[in-house]
Amino acid sequence: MSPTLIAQIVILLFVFFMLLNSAAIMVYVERKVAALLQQRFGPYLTGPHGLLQPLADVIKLMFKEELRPKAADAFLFTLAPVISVTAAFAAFAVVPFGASTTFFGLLDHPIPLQVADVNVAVLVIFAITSMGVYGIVLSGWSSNSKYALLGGLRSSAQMISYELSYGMALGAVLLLGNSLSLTELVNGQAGYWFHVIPRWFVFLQPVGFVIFMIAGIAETNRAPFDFPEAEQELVAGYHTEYSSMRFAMFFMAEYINMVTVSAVATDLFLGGWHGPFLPASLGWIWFLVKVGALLFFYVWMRWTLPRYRYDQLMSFGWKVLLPIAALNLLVTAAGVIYFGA
Amino acid sequence: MVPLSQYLILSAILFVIGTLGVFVRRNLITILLSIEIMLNAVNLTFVAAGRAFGAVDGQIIVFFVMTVAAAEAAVGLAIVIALFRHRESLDPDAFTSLKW
Amino acid sequence: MPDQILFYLLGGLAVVASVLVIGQRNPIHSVLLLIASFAGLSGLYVLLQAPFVAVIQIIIYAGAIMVLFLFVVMLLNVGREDTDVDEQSPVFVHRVSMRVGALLAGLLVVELVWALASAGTLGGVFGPMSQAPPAVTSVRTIGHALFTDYAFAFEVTSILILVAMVGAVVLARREAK
Amino acid sequence: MLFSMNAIVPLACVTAAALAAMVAEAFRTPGERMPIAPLGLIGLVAAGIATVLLWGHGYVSFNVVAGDDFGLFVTGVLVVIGLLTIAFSPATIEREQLPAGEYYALTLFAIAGMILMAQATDLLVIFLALEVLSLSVYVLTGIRRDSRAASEASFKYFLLGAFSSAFFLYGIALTYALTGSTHLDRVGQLIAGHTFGSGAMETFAVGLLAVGFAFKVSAVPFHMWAPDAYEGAPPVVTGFMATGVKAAAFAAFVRVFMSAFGPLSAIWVPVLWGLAVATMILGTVVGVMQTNVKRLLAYSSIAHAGYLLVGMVSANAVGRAAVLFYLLAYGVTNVGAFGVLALLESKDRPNDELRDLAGLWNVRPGLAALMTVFLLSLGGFPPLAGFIGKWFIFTAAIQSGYYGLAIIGVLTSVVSVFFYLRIVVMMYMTEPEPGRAPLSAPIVPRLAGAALGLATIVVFYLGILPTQLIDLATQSVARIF
Amino acid sequence: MQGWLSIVLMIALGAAFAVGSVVLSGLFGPRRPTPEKEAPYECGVPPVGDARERMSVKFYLVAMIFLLFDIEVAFLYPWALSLRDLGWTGFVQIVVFMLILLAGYAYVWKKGALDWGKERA
Repeated sequence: MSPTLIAQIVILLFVFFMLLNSAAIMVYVERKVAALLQQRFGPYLTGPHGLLQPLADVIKLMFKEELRPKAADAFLFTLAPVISVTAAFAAFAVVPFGASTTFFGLLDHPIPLQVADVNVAVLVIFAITSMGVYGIVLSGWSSNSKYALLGGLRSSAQMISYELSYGMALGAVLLLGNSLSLTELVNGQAGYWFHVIPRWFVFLQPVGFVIFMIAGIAETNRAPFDFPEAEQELVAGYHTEYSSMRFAMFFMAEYINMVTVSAVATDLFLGGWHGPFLPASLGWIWFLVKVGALLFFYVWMRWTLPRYRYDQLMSFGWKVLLPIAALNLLVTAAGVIYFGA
Repeated sequence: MVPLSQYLILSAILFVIGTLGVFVRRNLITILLSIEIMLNAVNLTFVAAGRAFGAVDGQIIVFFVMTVAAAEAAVGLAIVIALFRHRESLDPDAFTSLKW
Repeated sequence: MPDQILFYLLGGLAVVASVLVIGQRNPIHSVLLLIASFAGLSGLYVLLQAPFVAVIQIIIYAGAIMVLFLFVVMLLNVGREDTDVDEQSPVFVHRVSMRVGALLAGLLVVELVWALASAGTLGGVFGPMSQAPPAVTSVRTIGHALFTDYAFAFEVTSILILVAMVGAVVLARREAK
Repeated sequence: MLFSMNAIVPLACVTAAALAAMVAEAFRTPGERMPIAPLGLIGLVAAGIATVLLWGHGYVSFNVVAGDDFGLFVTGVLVVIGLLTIAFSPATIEREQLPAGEYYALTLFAIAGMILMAQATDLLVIFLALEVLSLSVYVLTGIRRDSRAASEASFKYFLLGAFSSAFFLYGIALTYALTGSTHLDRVGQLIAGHTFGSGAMETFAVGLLAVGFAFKVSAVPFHMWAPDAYEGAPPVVTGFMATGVKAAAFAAFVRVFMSAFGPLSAIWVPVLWGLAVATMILGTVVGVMQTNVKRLLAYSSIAHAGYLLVGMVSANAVGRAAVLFYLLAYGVTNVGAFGVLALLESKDRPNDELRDLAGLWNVRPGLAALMTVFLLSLGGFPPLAGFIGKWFIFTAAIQSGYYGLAIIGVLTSVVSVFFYLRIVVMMYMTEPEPGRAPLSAPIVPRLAGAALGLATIVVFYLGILPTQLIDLATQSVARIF
Repeated sequence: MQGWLSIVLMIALGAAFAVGSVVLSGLFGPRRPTPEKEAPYECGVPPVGDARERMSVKFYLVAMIFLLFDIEVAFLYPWALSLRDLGWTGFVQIVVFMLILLAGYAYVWKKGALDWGKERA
């Protein structure tokens, strides 16, 4: 076992457990932020400031009875949450979260701080994101419940509708960064313009960033696009019939996906681990700060904006976002050619 | 390195599985899926051959084949939907108003 | 050698999943198995040093075409569609014509394998891959060739997509009253 | 090798018309009527003019589209077929309440695909063109959405079409695996030079491509889709696909097999010989038993594919020219015949059974006379186009020493005369069955009438003064093969 | 190559975790089914009919349009990476491509395939 291999295994396990934790932390943060915005306390009984609340939730869910409609397709009913969670974990695998490091000289060669270094990383993210739709469709179908089926179909139609804009926003970044590797894209954002403005793509691609975030929120089925939880119409959407850990899986997938979208947005638009004041070896702190800010924004959105109506959502995605994304791409392309970037 | 011939044999096997599916299955959706298997088998041949030549063409052609597959799937499924308006079954043998 | 093992694993996955696709009674399961088969093929593309095709395979086939299939299966609710005749007989032997078809298919596979295996003993392209020229993995090279040598074919695909779009809308749309 | 856009001009004209039709349909307010058919006619006429202007220049565009005379001749044939089809269409669209914009757009896209197929010199582009035209035609077959038969026909056509496309594609893949190219010239060079090994692989590549083409030209035993598809589609569309698809597929068939796989003719000639014999015999024999005019013409068109295959098997200059001439003669004649059928259709009944035509002479003498001309031409009577076509084809076969094929061809032609005459007899000498409502007398729209007149003139012209076109056809094959 | 194996490992870990927790909760949780628990939830009203009825064809249309545009997006990636070499020629190619597809976009828009408010498609 070479040290590099060990280091990579360590990174893999580290990312895996961080993602697990992030879901727990996000549950807590979401409730606290919601409370803050609504001038309540939120969870505060379990542990200091309610910090153990997520753990309590997990234990509770673990000991809950599993309910499953009789006519449900048992295999698919279990498969669906597994797909959701797996896709959520897998997407983060190609996201780098810090500059290459030798771990304080332990390794001969610096290795990138990411689970998997592949040269088509951006496309891998796109591919895995597009697989997430199966968890939703299958849960809706296998439940054999009207609310679940309709919710599943609606959510999946929503996801695929926003996927195009998401893909085009990615394309615009690729034009600027001229690479499919996230590490290279991040490194393309190092440095400053006029010594002040960081060379982040968000300044070149403000429209792309907004499109990416909107599509990302829609992809993760979060408010204001949270159809699964349009309780007035669909009870709980595709996971209406789910309980105990199977339900927890969907919940967890949602939070991990949020983290992934924020992390990808950070790498693509916000300069990843590049930032002032800190040495490159501590760049991951900047990365965490930026991801945290985006996640806060995510939660903030949810508790501030009312939910869209379904037809508004679909026509916004198809008739507004898609043309803007396409136009943005063409303008970017023309700019790249004209200025030689 | 795996020799090209093994890839070609694998793709031939997949192609034949697809062909078989078209012959033996009666569910329209499954028949369409079998055709997708056939196209995928062909893709494997293209990529493997392109790799053997060290050329980029194989990969590009696969791109076009995928486009064709998508277009075929869109139209094929639309026809199935149109058909389904008239019949409640997806069994092609149930369509008797036209003889084979 | 690990390549060879991976090849057998992935190829086996593709073949077994494909066989199960056509052996399934429930179309939804067929669709999912086909996705598994695509995943196997995708792995083979990685093995062939064509990562771009591998990913596009997942994006287009698994992420879009199969979603369409799934939607249509749900739309038509063809969970268990086959007729009574089917229910009693094994899936693979229906009737004379199908046996003939199966026989022909079997014949085809034998001949193809024979032809291709004999190709394996030849030199040139059919020799071991280790003698092959270096692989083209760069997406940039692919893009360059796609928009120069294949520029015309690329524009033709837009027409193809258009035809599919119009055709599908015409056929699937509900009757305009 | 001149890089220019010139060779794609005919293609571009038709595509532009198709796009215009689509956009017009999109922005049409419901209930508004738009002159979309004239739009298509303009596009086709422009394409025709471009074809004439390009004649003899031999431009090549993008390295994959050849404006050689062979391709342009077929383009010309396709333009004529397209013009006639569009001229016959309005009546059908009106009566069946078909979605007009989509109908014309798809027809024009199909023609564009056909033209591309005739001109393409790269297997990949041929495949894409094949798909463009096939998908359009599948949809056109099923465009009568309220008809169950149409939907079923469309599905069967689609299924077998997609199936055969897969075979065709696999053939391309094996060719690529053998030669490392899909470009016909390059493939041809490599095959001629025999720079690679396995004979079995070559056989497979050629065989799979042949199967793919055989499906598209509806050669026996790959013809199963044809009768159903022909019967289920509206007659105009049937005429279009019986001629246009066949012309395009044969053009590519000839180009691929004669140029790229020419050196392998030892492999494919016997196969095509078998296909030709089976196709001529089965098409004729089964055709005799049909009672539905559309099915009858379907089998007739299968038999005609057999004659065309004879021209290919001959594999000499005369044979290739004969195929071109035959495509024109057969195309015009058949579109005309289906055009008459389309005009006879009425809202309440399709009028496509043999007995429906009883006494047509008394009701619509003009249509009956025209139908007679077309049927006799299909049967190969002098002095009509079909006669010259057949004569030309059989000459080619005899020149190459395929006496057997020529004899079978002549015999089946004689038998086929029987079923064409049966229709004629029905129209002229039979009284309508008692108790069956007599054929209503549809009004022939002016445009359709003009098209019928044009088709008749062409049929006579080709039959009486064929030399000019024979020369053109001979010229066009002489330059490329 | 190693990168891909890591992705596979990550997928395996994720799947193992998900399956593991579902199995564990199955072991820990009680299992006392009653007919009410096994019925699909319909807001307290007894369920009517089978849920798997045929759904609106709109879902097909939207998936179909997505599929066809998704291919366009897939073509954009190699284009984006080679654009610097291709220059304006490459730009024009993609503009032509998009203009042709724009006709299709206009068509599906005007035909109401993208409208979900009123029952039109």
